[in-house]
Parts: sequence; structure tokens; C-alpha cells
Amino acid sequence: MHESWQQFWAMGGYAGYVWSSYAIAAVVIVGNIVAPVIAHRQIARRIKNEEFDD
Amino acid sequence: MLSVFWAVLRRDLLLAFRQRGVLVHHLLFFVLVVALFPLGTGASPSILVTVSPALIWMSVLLAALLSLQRLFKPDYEDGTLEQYVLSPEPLAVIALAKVLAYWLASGLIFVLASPLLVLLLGVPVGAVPVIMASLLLGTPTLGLVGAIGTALTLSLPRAGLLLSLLIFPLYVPVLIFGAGAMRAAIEGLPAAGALYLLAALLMLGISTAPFAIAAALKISME
Amino acid sequence: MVETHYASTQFTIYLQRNGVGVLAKSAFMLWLHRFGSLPYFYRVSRPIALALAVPGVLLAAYGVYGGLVNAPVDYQQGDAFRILYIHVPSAWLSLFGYTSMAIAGAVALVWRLKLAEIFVVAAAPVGASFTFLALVTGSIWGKPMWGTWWVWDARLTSELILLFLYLGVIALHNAIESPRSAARACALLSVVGVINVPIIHFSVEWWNTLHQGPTVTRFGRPAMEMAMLWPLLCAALGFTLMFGWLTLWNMRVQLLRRERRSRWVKKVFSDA
Amino acid sequence: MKRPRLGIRNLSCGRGENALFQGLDISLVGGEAARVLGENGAGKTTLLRTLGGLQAPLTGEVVWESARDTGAVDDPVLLQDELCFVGHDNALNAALTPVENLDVLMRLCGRRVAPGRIRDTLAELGLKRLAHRPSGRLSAGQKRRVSLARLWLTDAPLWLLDEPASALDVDSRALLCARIAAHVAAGGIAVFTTHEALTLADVPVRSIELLPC
Repeated sequence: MHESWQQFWAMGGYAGYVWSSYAIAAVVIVGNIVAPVIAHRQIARRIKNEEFDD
Repeated sequence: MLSVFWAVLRRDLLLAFRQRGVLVHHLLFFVLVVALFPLGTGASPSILVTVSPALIWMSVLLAALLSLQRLFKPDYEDGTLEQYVLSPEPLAVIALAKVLAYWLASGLIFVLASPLLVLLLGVPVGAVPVIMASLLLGTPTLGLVGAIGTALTLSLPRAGLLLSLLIFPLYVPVLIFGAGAMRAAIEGLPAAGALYLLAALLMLGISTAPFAIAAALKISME
Repeated sequence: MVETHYASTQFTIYLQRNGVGVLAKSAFMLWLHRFGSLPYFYRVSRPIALALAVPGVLLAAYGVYGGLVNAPVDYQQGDAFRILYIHVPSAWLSLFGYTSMAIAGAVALVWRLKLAEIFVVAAAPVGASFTFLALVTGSIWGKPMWGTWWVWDARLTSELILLFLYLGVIALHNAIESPRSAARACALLSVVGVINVPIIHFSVEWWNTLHQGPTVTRFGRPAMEMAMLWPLLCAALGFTLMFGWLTLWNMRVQLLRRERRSRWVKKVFSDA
Repeated sequence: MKRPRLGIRNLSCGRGENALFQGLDISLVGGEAARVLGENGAGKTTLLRTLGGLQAPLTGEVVWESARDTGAVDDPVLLQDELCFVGHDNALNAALTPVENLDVLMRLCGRRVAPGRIRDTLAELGLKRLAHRPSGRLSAGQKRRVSLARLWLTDAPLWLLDEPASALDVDSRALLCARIAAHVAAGGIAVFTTHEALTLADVPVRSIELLPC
């Protein structure tokens, strides 16, 4: 229950701790989403280009 | 089943005896790590006694890591491992025999050498029996668990660092209870609880690890 | 002694040997077999991933919103407790992920099910990253609460060792060249690891009570208010669904990597 | 007496994911030898390892029907009890003598052989003076002969031999051929790969051709 936006961002003096936690979490989750998508694209391209045909 | 167990045990002990130079190296490694430590911390007796449980157990862990790498490697390289897998007897029995031979040739030596080393570190004589008992109960478990790791990394040419990553987390309970028993003995507290827990871990290891080792060997052979 | 070598490589043999007496079991096997069909899995995994992603993200977002905005300030911890809305779900996922890997690993070893092997390999990096997240957020939360970034508290130490177990699986997979052996080795390692997880936790707790004088947490655990608890549960459920989504995508990549030379993969990509 | 049979049905094998050969169908009965043909890398060793049960096939099955077993015919169970497998590697530890090595190898197959008999067999193969020397000091051909001595000590009906004649001189090769022929003539089965010419007198030798897929 925050009275104002300013208060919300201040997190009762714990802003650094709270927001850095959430930032790291966002980075980890986005990384987990992006990595397989990139890897999938890469391997799909290599299969289409027939790079694995001996 | 028993006859294969004895045959493999006898073979590996014979090999250990023929290559006894290697055993001396393991022992020297153990002694050197312990002997060099005071040079790093300073020779204050109180510090040495306090850290001695960690020191002894960490050097046992490192020595086990180094020696375990060769547990199945020669057999893998010369084709004997194929014959183990093809034996009509269960592979787990053969694996247990190999770990027992390994322990008799290396772990037992650490147990026998430990009194000398802990006395060097200034540990009271009264604590020595408990320390030996903890090593006696703990080192076979290290061999059993480590054998799973070394069997999994068998096909890799250089597995040393990977092996440490695989097995050190699994060694945590032995390290805790082993060093715990030792510390309790040094402080004059009852150490029976920790020793019982070490014995329980050993029983669990003997009854389950051979099957895991056998499965790991088969995976590495494919 | 007789050893069965090719136990259950073929479903038909399984049926022949066991007859109709185990029909229920067989029905389960049939389902496994159908779902184990790789092209089928590749096709359906995409909509399934989407079906997990949408409610997962919504639930997690709702949980985090509830935790950050709606939940009242904790009278002891102030606003710092809002870190727990990612810490607790991450910590839950770290355990859930490893356990699911071990179950899949056991299935892979017993039935030689390729998808189960792939699951182990695919879940490891996701689980490891959430374990990492749990550790980092735990220590960030700990700084204002305990006055230090790290304490050798039983739960934190166990979590750290769990991270090492995850890293072991990932490293083993990277080290072994043959994808099949690598996946099977990881399956076995995760089974061995999961047996050890409770033992490790117990031993660390035992060690902790022995050496930690005063208790590390300054606060008791009063019953949580519903307004605080409810978002936490939503976040945990949302994270779990997201874990399934992310792991499915990893599985698709691993599957293509392993099957890249097979006819069905080529067909999928030549049609597209 | 019933004859043993080795059935191979729709077998495809490979290293890792890639099939080396597929759709292999053949049935061998006691009294038959089979030579595995194929180029380098066609999967000859892989086939022998699969037959022995060292690795699982990608598809298909291997059926072993024992002469003493009256049980189910189609069970894909291979009795390792009845197998003698001489692999690519000699399975000799360098620090053990030929006698010690052979003693352990025979015990692993569940057969205990008197040391005297091992010594006699080694003498037969011209290795009498080397019987108690560390195996590591033997030449490649001598090591191969020690490893092959198992064929004189075993009573297993199924032999799987991977390049048994590699590094052997002419005389030893003749001895080996005679031994395999005698085993097959007595109702056994031998499956082997070879680059050298191995002529087995008076027994049928079938060909297993591995075609790359």
C-alpha cells in the first residue's frame, strides 16, 4: 500500500535492494526466453541450408 | 558371483602391489598438503588444532579425487572393461570389488597415516581413535560416490576438473560428518552421533552405489 | 545368469512378454509411446509451450504486482520483504526443476525414452538459472536483514550446493561428445544427485546447528496475511508454468540438434 | 542335440544418432561361421559389439537360442554365459603376466581354468617362455596371441571375433584358422571381421555384408 508513486519507487528505503533483485530476475528470465529462440533459429537455418548432409 | 568378486579383488590388489610406487605418491600427496598448511597459516598451535578437521578431510578429498581418475581408466583403455560388461555376472558386483580394492590400497593407507599427521598438528592423543574411526567409515563412501563420477567421465581424455565438479557436491555430507566427528573429539564432546551418521552413509553407499556405477560404466561403453 | 540386454527397446516385445494382464500399465506405455514419437512432439510442443506461457506470465505478473503494490508493508522487514516474491518462487523452482529432471532421468534410464533424456538436458540450464536467481535475491534480501551479503545458513548453503549439482549436469553434457551418451550420463547423474539432495540438506542443517551460535534470522515466522500470501502463491505457480514453457523450447532445440540428420526433420523444414 | 541359433532381425546400428547400416537380417545356426564384410567405417565393430550386448541397437533385435535352453524362442535375450568375445583391444593389463591375465578373463566368463592348462595352451601357441613376463613387454603379435588363447580355453558356443588375425604371423594365423574351423565343426558359431585372408577348411562360411545407408 503505497501512498504515492514516489513512495512506491523508494520502497521504504530499500529501493536499491528491491529493484536490483527485480532487475536481475528480469535479465535471467529474458535470457531464458531469448536463448532457445535464437538457438532454434540458428539450427533451423543450418538444417535448411543442408549443412548436415554429409 | 562371489568367485568373480574375489577374482577381481585379487587382481586389483595384485596390480596395486605391483605398482606400489603410485600408492606412495598418494600418501606423499596427503602428507605434503598437511605439512605445507602450517607454512601458510603460521604455526600457532591453537589455529592448527582448530583447522585440523577441515585440513585433514580436504586433503583426503583431494587425494581421493586424484587417485579415482585412474580407477577404471586402464581397464577402459586396454579393453578389459568390455569383458567386465560382457561377464554373465552382474557388473555391480565387479564394480564393488574394484572399489573395495581401490579403498584397501589407498583409503586404508590414509587411515593408517592419519594419527601421525594429526599429532603433528597438535591434536590431543585422546582424539586419535575417533579420528581414525571417522576416516575408516568415511573414505569408503568417498570411493563409492567418486566411482560413479569417474565412470561417467570415462570416455573423456581429461576429466579431472569436471570430475571435481561432479563429485565434490556429493561429498558434502561425508565432509560435514567426518570433520564434525573429528572436531567433537578434539573438543572432548561425544562424537558417536556423527560416526553413526557416517556409518549410515556408508551402508547407503554400499547398497546403492554399485548399481549406479554399473549403469554409468554401461553408458560410457556405448 | 541371464541378462536382458535390449529390455524394452521395443514396445511390442514389452507387450508380448507381459501379456494383457498389465493392460493399465500398457495403456500408459502406449500413451508414452505415442507422445514419445519425436515428430509428433515437435509439432505439438509449440502450442503446448504457448498454452503454458500465457497463463504463466499472467500469473507471475499478477503475483509480482500483488507483492510489489498491493501487499501491506511487513512490520518487521519493511518493504524489503517484497524481494521474496521472486526469491521464494525461484527457490521453489530450483527444487522442483531438479526433482523433475531426476524423475525424467529415471524414466530415460529404464525405458530408454529419448524425450525424457532430452528433458533432463533441456531443464538443467533453466533450473540452474533459477537457482542462481534464488541465491542472488536471497543474498540481496539478506544484506538489509542480516547486515551481510552471505551467511552460511543451512538453506542458503544447500541452495549453493544445489547450484553446483546443476552445473555438474550442464558441464557433463557439454563435455561428452556423443549426444546420446551425454544425455544418458546426465540422466544418471541427476538421479544420483536427487538421492543426495535431502542428505545434503540434512547434513548442512546438522552442521549449522552445531556451529552457528545465535539463530541467523532475527525474525520469527508469524502467519502471513492473506494479502501477502496470495500473490506469492500466484507467482510460484506462474513461475512453474514458465519453467515448463522455457524447458519445452529448450527441448525443441535439443531435439533438432540430435535429430538434424533424420528424415522427419528435413521434411519439416523443406515443407516450411 | 539341439543346435544353437543366432537370429538377427531388422537390425540397424550406429554410433550416436547416426545409423551406420540398417535392415540387417540373418540367422546363423551351430556349425556355421560368418564373416562380416564392409568398408572401413561400415560398422563392423559396431555390429559385433551390438551382438555381444555392449551397445543397444537403434532398431531391431538380436535373438539367441541356446542349445541347452528350451525356453521362449523369440526372447531377445543373449546368454552372455555362452559368449566368448575377443574385441579390438586385447583386454590384457600391462602389469600382469599372460597367465594372470587369462586366469582373470576366464573367471569373468564364469569359467575357472587350471593354471597348468593355461600354461599348456600358451606353449601350444609358442608363448611358453613369455608366460610369466609382464604383458606390457610383449610385442603386438604376442599380445594378440595371448588374447586369442581364450579360444582354446573356452567352451562357449558363440564366438565374436573383431579382427582376430591382426598383427599375427603366418603360422599363428594358420593355428587360429584351424581353431575356428574346429569350433564350428563341433557345432559352434563364429562371427568375425578380418582384413587378412582367413581360410576355414571344411566349414560353411557365410557373408554378412554391411551396406552403408
